Amino acid sequence: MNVGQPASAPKLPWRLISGNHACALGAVAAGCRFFAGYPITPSSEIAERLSRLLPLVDGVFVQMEDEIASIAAVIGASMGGVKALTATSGPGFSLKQENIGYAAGAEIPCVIVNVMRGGPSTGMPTRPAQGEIMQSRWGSHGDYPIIVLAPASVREIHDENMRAFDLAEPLRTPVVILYDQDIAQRTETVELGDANGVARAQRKWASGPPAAYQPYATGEDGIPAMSRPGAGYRVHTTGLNHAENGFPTQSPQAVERNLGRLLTKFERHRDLIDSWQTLGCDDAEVLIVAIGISARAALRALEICRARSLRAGLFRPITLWPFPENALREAASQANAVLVPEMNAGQLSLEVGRILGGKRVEAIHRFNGEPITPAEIAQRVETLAREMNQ
Amino acid sequence: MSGPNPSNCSAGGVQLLPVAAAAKAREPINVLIVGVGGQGVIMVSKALASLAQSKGFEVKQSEVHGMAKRGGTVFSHVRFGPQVWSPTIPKGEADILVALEWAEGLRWLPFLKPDSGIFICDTKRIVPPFACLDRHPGALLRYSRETPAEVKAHVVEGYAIDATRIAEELGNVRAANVVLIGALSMSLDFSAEDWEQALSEFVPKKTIAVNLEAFRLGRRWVERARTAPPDAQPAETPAPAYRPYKVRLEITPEWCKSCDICVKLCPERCLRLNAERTVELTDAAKCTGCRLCEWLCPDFAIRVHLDAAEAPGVVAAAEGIRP
Amino acid sequence: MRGSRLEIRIGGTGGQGLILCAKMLADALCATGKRVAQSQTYEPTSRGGFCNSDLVVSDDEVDFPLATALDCLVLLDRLAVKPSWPLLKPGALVIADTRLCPELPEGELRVHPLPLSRTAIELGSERVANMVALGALAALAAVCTRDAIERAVRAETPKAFSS
Amino acid sequence: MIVDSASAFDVRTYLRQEMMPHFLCPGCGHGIALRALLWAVYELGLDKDKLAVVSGIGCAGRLSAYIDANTFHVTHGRPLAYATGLALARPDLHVVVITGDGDCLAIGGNHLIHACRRNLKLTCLMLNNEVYGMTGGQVSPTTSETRLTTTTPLGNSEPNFDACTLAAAAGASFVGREVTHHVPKLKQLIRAGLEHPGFAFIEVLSDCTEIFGRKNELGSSAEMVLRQKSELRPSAYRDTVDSPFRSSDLPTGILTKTERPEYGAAYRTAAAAQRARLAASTDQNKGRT
Amino acid sequence: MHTVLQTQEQADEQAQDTRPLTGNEAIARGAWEAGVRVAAAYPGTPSTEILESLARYPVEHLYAEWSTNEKVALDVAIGASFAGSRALASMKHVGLNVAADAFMSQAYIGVNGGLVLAVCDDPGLHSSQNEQDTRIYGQFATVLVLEPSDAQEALDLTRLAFDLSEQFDTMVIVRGTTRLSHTRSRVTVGERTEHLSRGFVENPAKNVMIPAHARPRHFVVLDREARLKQYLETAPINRWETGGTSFGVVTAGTCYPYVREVLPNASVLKLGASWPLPEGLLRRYCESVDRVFVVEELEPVIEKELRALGIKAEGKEFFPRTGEFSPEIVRAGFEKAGAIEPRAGRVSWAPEPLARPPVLCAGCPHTSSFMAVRASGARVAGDIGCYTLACLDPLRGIDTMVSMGSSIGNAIGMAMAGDTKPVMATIGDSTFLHGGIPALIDAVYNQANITVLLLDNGITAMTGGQDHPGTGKTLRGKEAPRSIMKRWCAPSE
Repeated sequence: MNVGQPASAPKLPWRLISGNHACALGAVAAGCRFFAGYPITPSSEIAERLSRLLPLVDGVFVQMEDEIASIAAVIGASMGGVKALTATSGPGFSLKQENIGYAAGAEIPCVIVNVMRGGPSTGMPTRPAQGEIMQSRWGSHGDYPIIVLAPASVREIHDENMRAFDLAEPLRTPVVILYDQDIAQRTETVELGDANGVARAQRKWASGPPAAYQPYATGEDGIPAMSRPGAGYRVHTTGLNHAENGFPTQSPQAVERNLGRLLTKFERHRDLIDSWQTLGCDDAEVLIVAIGISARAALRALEICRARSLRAGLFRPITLWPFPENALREAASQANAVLVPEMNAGQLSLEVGRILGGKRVEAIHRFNGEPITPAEIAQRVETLAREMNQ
Repeated sequence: MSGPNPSNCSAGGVQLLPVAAAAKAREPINVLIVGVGGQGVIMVSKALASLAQSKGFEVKQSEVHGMAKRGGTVFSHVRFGPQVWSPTIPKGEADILVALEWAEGLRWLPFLKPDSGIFICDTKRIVPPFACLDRHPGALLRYSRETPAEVKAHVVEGYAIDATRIAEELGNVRAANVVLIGALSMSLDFSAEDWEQALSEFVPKKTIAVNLEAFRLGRRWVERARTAPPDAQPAETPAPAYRPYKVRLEITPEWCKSCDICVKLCPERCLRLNAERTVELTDAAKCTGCRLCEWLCPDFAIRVHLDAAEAPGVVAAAEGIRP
Repeated sequence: MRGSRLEIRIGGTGGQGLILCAKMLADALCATGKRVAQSQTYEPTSRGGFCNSDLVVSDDEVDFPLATALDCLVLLDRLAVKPSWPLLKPGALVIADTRLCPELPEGELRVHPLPLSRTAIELGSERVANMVALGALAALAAVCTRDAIERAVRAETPKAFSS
Repeated sequence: MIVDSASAFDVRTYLRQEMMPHFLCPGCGHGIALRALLWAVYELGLDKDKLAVVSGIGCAGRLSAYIDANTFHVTHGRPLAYATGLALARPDLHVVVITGDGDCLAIGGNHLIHACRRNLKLTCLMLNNEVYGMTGGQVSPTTSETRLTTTTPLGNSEPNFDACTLAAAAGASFVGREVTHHVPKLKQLIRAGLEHPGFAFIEVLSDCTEIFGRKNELGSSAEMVLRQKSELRPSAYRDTVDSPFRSSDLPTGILTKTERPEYGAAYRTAAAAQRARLAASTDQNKGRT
Repeated sequence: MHTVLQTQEQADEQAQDTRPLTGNEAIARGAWEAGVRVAAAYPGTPSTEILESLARYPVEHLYAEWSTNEKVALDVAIGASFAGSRALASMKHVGLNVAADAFMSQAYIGVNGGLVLAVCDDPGLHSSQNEQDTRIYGQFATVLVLEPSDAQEALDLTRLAFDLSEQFDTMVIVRGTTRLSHTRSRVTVGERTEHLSRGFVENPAKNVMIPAHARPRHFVVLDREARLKQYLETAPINRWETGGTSFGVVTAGTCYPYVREVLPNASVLKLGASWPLPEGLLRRYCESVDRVFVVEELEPVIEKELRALGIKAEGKEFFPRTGEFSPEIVRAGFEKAGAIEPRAGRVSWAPEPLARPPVLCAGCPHTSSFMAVRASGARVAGDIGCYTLACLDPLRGIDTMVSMGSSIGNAIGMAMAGDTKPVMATIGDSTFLHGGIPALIDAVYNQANITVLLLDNGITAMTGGQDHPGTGKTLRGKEAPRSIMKRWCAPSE
């Protein structure tokens, strides 16, 4: 399903595992050696799996006193130079927001899994939803960059988790992985690649004489080299706006220079970050844009539409934020209308509407805990096609 | 040390020969034990008295406590023999003087028999607080300045033992008095076994082993001192040299925030805030280098240096003149 | 084309071992080269209440992992009838326990009422009704070889029950 | 020359001197506490490269920036949680947390009690100045009753926490308290905390002279430092404390010291044992095939 | 009686129970053996251990208490005597000053149960504010004073004192000194003889000292003195030890061993009772020798009595009136008197001694208290206790010190007299309870402008840490109400 995955991948023994299980395996394969979390449905299996897996690879699992402590411990571990992960769900994700902002501002790599469930508030803990599309981008206060990945299958959860570390570490950023309850707790047949021996992307470590080291000075790539405690650099890390030397500053010039660099630091690395899937877009009259379980329903809907000779295509962002805007525009170039089925009251459709300004964008909004079905999507495609042709 | 003499008194079948005893058998043996409150003088004298009594001697053991417990001089007279009258030892009549502290040993020297007295003294120095009234670092202490070598020249037989260090190395500094008992035992003809028996009754049960070891080390020390050639004698700790210092304050005025803590808390009242409202030293002679200003400065603006004074200062100290 | 899609539901009530049964079937299918997506009812239904496990089986990767039109339904309790009946494809295979699910609505279906739980009781434990159902399903639906199912059952069964 | 620690220790060699003078108000006790910490670090000969200081938000939280070590100034109330991650991930580092009374007991109270319970090797230095100084002088969980603050204009009517009793009740294996007036004693206490093989909670009674002192007419900085002594009594005379609220006079020194398994070491031991078990069973299987 | 001329050969043959005891322990033992049932004291060096030792005997045998002061202690003992039981009060010499009021009256009353007052003098002021001679109190009140010379005599004479007390209807003083109290020597001990209470004897003319009763009692007392003198003429406690006739020595108590040390073969009249004195015996003895020397520590009590008898006795011109005696002082006196040949000086090397006065213990909170006192700039009336040491360098925190509990009264006087400085009294908890309370009441009553600093460390520390009404424990270790201090010091309504 992943466009980045060669079709001729060697067939390995298949396994039937759940999305959360795959998440844990992906983290360990990516080199994650620290997990801190707090139990919350429907993400707890990730913690349970990692509590068994991490000790086997000399990693650390710790269950903290709350979600705030969990993200804080994860950032703390990452400050120590260790790849670290936390996993949670809606209410816990809200609690983590302040510290996600800290990680973004101080540029501390870490990965946060958010298994989406019904909301707002405690909502429906065991039912799927897709309500954190916007929160995952804008949840913490102030302006900051963040990467959000939205895998749609058990296999993809595994692979995207690995990719999350491969983005977080070299780009020094928190990466959020969003997937819904329906995939988290569903088992699927997957074949997992052997990650052993595959070189993973590494954090950019400081080198050279400590006296000359500026913790937030960067080269062309806009990514500052990080110092590992104990390596002789002895720098200061703060959530306050800081200058290149890492110390707090309120100088407008210094803040503009550094925050400006931070806010645009992904631009040079979009090739690494962006990821999406397209299906049948070349001649699609109606383009479906969806993520997660809704995208899975759309896939099935495409079959149904094809059987009814409706020309429908699918654009599925795998990197949700920063949104692959150009790819969407290209995929939608032939379509007369766009349909966004999503399990919320209207989030992805807002972004799609913004990007495809002027194009007709319809949405199916669902927030009752029942996934949108392929039949419903096919029905709306048919209606839309009919309306467009009239 | 003279050998056993059959004309001397005997008790319980044991030949007793107090080494320092005068020729007349009916004269008691006088052992004066001195030290500072809390050192265990009374324990030493009780052990000796008990041992002598168990051998059938009449014993009188006289001590003074009360105010002496408060760091003052403590002494205990132990007299034993076939007949003992006075509970105290007259001046110049002590056969053995056991001192648990150096200056106390010197104080009681006139009580030692000039022609035969044995001087056994710990080189431990307990300096009374008022001897340090001059609070300047390096100020000369008002403490006895006689060295072990000087003292030995004035006594017939003398042992200056660093018993406290020996006990410290054993792991129980309180056993220093038992090291001295060991040394004392080498000058009295009670058997080592009798001593150990008596000691075991007087020290806390848990410390019997360490005290017996201390006793043996004390004996060994004297044995070596008697037999070893002069250059192989057990080392004596020299009295500490006086080290005069000059105090210098390093002030970083840019860091001072005029909070006034150092000025107000200086015990010598020798700091002030100057016209720029930064701290400065007004009277270098008053400053003792106590560091209170350095420690209490929230802004790290003061650093106290204690510089070594020049060589003349050292000479002056050695001569007893305050630098 | 993804024409090979096959949907199976094992429905009943909590505590009947439905998930285990579905997992064994999924393992067996997996071993014969099929792709499977299996749902886990994740609600406090371990004792009483409707409980089901759906399998979506495909030759290729499963696109939509939820049941849309059941090819096959195993009913171990009457509680599962109402929520499952609308999902049945015309002509779908229905296996129902005669004791616990005696009455079924009308429909153009291949219905097989079987004494699943009674057989299990005769075997010595009502708790193996799920295995009886699995056997019946394997025989009637012919989704995979008997050998593959037996291997999956052996791999998943606790040693104490394997004899 | 004199070679005692007080003479040999030059606090400036442990400071980022380019950052000085620090931003704290004149007479602020936090600077004195910082000296005591650095003195203890010096005495123990800790490698600055291996020293990590995690601090929260507030006046106390700002201290880390002045220490020549690996310093992390994190979010409000969370330094203990950050430090937990750092210390677990990097057992080779010596992790010290500097936090204030509000940071530690109010917003971060949950993290404190669980850090006490968990007993990971961390040294937590809580600088208690009875007030939220950074935000202008609001009431804090340790503000004494009847004191005036910007949010208790009628005098504080809430009882205040006895942080040490709280920590001890939460299971801290090392709890101590000292005032900034007793610098060498404070240094000794911090030193003992740094050496403690587990979680050490140390409350430092500090002074906020410019805001709290002024508002409550507590006198000059010097008077406030001297005033500390009137609130203390030696821990030997401590009555049984059964209230989490602060009494008018406070015991100082090491108040609790117990030996409990250190969390990190216990975790790593269990993990190593599990790895060894698995390796053994793998070998056995190899032998069979 | 115990013979002082004991040898180890005799010791070997002795089957009795012997043990090393200090003089104080021996006095306690003697009292116990005599069947004492009530004992009371206020701690004071060198007498403290008497009661501490008594408190180690079974609680069924005797009641023992730390009293709040010596007068209370003596009154407790007098009360027990009224009730018909044998009783002991012990104190140091200056303590008897506090108890003197009761003491003087009791001399008229006499005893029902035997009553012994053990008083320890401190010649040489090892730990006291003066070196007064208790024998003069005996003379003053006309009561018997026994004076042991070593621990064995301390036991024997204490035992005897109870018998004599009942026999002669008088309180008996057993007078010791620091040297007796703190010298340990071998003592042969005996068993306890129980003396059951005789019961209270109702006799107002003897027990209630109104003038009408007291006037005839004075005659009784004088008659008693005559009977005691008569008894002492032949009593074995006075011992005539023959020797040369060129001179003789009259001595008593701890001076006796010094005399024997210096003059092993001289003629000696060793008095077991130093008051009253047997005229006949003294005259006979003095006639047996050419010169008579009286060797007695402190006051010339015996010497004056001899002179009053017209005997040409020599004493204080050769033996000092101050300080504690020693063999060398006694020898020097006889040498000066020409009684013995001067001995060659035995001078050893004498380095200048280090001054080592007692100091407050390391970490003692009195130090900080007196730093504050000094900083206050007040005129300070001090009192007796460890904190008296604060008068020395470097604290110099005390301006005056008179006697137990004097500080508050002294302060009132200083303030009323208009001292230019603010006036403060510093007093310890034990001293406050001992003698400070009436003065404090006086200060409040008369509105004296003084500050009283009560230094409450919860113990009688100076004498080695005895309990008192503020410590919450009795001498026997029983829990006791400790609210007393709080109640006295609580702010008034």
